[in-house]
Amino acid sequence: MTQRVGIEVSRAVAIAAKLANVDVVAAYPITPQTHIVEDLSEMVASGELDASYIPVESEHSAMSSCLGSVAVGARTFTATSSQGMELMHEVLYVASGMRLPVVMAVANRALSAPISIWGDHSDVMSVRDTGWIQIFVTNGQEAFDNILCAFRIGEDRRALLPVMIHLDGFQLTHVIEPIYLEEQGDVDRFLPRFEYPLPLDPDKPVTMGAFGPPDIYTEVKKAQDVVLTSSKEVILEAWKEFGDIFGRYYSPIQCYRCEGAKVLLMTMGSFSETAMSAVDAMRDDGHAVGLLNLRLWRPFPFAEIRQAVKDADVLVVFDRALSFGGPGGPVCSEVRSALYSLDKRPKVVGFVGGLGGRVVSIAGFREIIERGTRIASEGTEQEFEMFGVRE
Amino acid sequence: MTNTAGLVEIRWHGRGGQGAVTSAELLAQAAINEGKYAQAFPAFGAERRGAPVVAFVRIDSDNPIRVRAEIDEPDVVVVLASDLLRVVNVSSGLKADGILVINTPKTADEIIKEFHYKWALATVDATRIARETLGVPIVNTAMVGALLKAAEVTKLDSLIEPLKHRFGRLADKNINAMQKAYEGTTVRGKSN
Amino acid sequence: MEKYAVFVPKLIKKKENFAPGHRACVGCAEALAVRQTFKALGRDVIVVNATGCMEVVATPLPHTSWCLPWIHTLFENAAAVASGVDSGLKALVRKGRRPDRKISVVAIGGDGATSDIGLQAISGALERWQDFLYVCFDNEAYMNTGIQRSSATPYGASTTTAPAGKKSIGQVTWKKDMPGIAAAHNIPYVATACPSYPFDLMDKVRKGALTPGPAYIHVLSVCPTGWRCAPELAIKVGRLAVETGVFPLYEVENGRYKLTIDVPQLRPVQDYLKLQGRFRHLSEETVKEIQDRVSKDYAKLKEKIECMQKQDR
Amino acid sequence: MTESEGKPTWQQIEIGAIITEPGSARQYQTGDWRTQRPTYVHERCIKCGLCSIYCPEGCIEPNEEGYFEADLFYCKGCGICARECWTKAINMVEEE
Repeated sequence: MTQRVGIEVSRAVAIAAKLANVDVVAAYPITPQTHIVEDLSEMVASGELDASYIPVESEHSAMSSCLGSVAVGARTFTATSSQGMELMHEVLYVASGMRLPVVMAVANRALSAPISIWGDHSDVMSVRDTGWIQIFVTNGQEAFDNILCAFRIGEDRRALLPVMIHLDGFQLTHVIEPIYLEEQGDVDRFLPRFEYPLPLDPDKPVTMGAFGPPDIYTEVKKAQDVVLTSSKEVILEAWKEFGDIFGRYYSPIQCYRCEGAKVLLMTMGSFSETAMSAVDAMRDDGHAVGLLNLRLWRPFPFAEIRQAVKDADVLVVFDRALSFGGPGGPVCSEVRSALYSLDKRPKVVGFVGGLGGRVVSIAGFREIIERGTRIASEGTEQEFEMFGVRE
Repeated sequence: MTNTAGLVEIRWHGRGGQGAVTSAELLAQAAINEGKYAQAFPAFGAERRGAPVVAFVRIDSDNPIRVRAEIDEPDVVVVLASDLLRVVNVSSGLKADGILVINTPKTADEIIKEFHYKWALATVDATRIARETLGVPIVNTAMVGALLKAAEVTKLDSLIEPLKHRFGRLADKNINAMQKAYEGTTVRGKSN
Repeated sequence: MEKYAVFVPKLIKKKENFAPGHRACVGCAEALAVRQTFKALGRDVIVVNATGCMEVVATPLPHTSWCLPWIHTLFENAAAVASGVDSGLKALVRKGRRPDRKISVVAIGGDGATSDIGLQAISGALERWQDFLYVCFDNEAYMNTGIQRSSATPYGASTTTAPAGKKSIGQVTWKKDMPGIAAAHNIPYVATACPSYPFDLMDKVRKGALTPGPAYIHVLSVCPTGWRCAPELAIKVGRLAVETGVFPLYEVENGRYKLTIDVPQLRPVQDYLKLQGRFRHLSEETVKEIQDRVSKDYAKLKEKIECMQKQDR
Repeated sequence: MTESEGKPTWQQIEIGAIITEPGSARQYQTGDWRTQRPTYVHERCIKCGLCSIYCPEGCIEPNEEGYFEADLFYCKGCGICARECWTKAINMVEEE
């Protein structure tokens, strides 16, 4: 029976991986990802989970080992964060380019220097173009659910792509909250066994990861991009079926109180919940504001975003990462460019904040919405504004 | 006693290794098992054993909890080691109708005289109780009992299952410690 | 020289696992070493290749020389990928999803991939006791990118990033003892080999692959292009490396050192150096320096072996 | 003939650009790299096969009579076989 338990989100993530019956876990510890992999190694040690746990010597090797194990057809999970993901950066491209569906939980955290163990989305944005399917989760339940979905999506023959589940470091990973943990039988119904179509097998030798001369590389990349873009169908299908079985439905963008909203705020991850409270308070005061919680980051949900903002006058995008010397927040600049070709589009105002664990309160989000509205009406848009910085 | 309707925010002060985080976790689990919404988390830092640490619990009987920030204005403050009173401003942001729950062999009057607290105060000699029931001065479970005496955010019985799950064969001793502390806690109203 | 009173067809399998049509340089002894290695191992093998010459020459899309399941991902991670292959296979066999049959996981890489950029991943995999064989095909520089020096480049060799000039003899550091580093992990099997001694090489490769747990083999692979020697001399130069004591052939089985090709009377190193353009600039003095070092190292190796034999008795 | 003739379109790329035909490099001719080629003096050949084990291409096999000969489709003419043949049964000659 489904159980509602008070559990740390990291533990729920580990339990999801266990319920997915992973064959291999290869991981290297980094705060705030540690509880996830500690739990998995404990499950392996106790026999609760029949998997090989590879305690690698670096994140580079963690992801590299994952490539090897997926290539022989083993369901493979890892987790990392921040500098760890930076260290595995080049390997991430290989996972997607070679179409090896690793599932990775990313405990989002800021990047050095200065060193910060706390949360923001700098690490996510630095791997934006690695060709992975990337999903942000808002709370522990979404984290648990989407780990299960990640295996289903990534391993689908139409996708065969690696998947990252982004959960905010500490603000999600270290919080104990009520989460519905699902039954093994139901999970098995949702998640078929992994069969890689062309595994490394002496009975049918294949060459994986061959050298791509100029006359073929472009075609390989085109094929990869088409697969990632069209994986949205696989994602929507998986989320639909997940909802049908477990009663919780997900969508690329969650529209919260958007009915008739003239001003929309867009956020991702755990901050979206805080922002929802700000929207509630402003709605109570009679303001027509709503929230767009962006869940699907790659493939980028162009159609859903265009649809969601079609009636709005102002779109305020809140980023937790900074593109130095560039357009400010990566999400804002992508959204802006997605709307550029539309005849009718809202004014887009960007804010960057919540860096390195800095909290943005309910009042803070209210201020962001109000200030964004003012900037839009005054026509004083700049590339972006940093929120909450001391001057 | 603190009002337990709606959202209650509790902040725990201890030293690394004393189990403040465990206390917070157990309490949240008990509330969740009662069907409530709850959230527990440590201060997100790199504290090492021995250093002052903080943990937080939010409990809401009606609504999901969406706030994920640390608690700056708690309803209840629980202090696992009274020596912290001199080191840390444990009452920082404590609401006017809030309560402090302190592990100390001293009486509430003595504490107030020393620190001039203007809040309601619950005191318990949790260290003695822990020594007597557990054989070691680990006060995390005892202080959960003390808290519940001071503010009935969950039923005392609701802690039994989380304690069993957490402590296994040592569960009975911890349940005993919690109950002894519950009984041994003196609550003194707000002073003026 | 090995005893050639033998006939090759009777000794080795006919089947090639590394097919012709590869784009290795004319006279490439590394391609030869790879071919010998996988001829020796047969079919039940999975190959993990680090980036380098062998990866580039053998798999330009849409062609592959490999007749075995083969994977390449990056430069420095072959040992880590092999770890995943090993652990993945073990898990699938345990869970009944793959037949329980011995499949040798063999990671290969050049000297750069092994003793420089990939050293950490190799050390990690050896320490974790992954069940695999790592073979380093050492051609003593980054040949794939154009003969840049590596930590395996020998003292006095001129390379494109450690060129000989008025103020330099070329490489000014001594070759990193990679087999020694592997052996320091106390793994069950470590060996050196050279394709000029094919039967010795193939015996060692088979032994390494069948050893439960990690094994490491370091293969000196003559690169006529980078060493600037005549292509037809590739085998001879390798043989001279052994006969001069520059590259002794030994194995370390469970910590016991043993020379597999004993050279009672070493030839002067000059016999080896003089065939290679990369050493052409060396003064007599430097050659003597190299000779001293080689003699000393060889004596040390023999001493170690004798010492162990004494303990055995 | 266009440059792209015979080369795969993006729709034809295998998953992850995996090559499914083992040893497909056999289709590729390396013999045209050759500037010299081996010739054989069968009277001297003792059919030991040493040349075959030293061939970097792996293109030397016994012919119908058991004499070892290089497949000139692949042979790059490195001359190792001639150099290593201890009965001197192989000679390299310039390609014309």
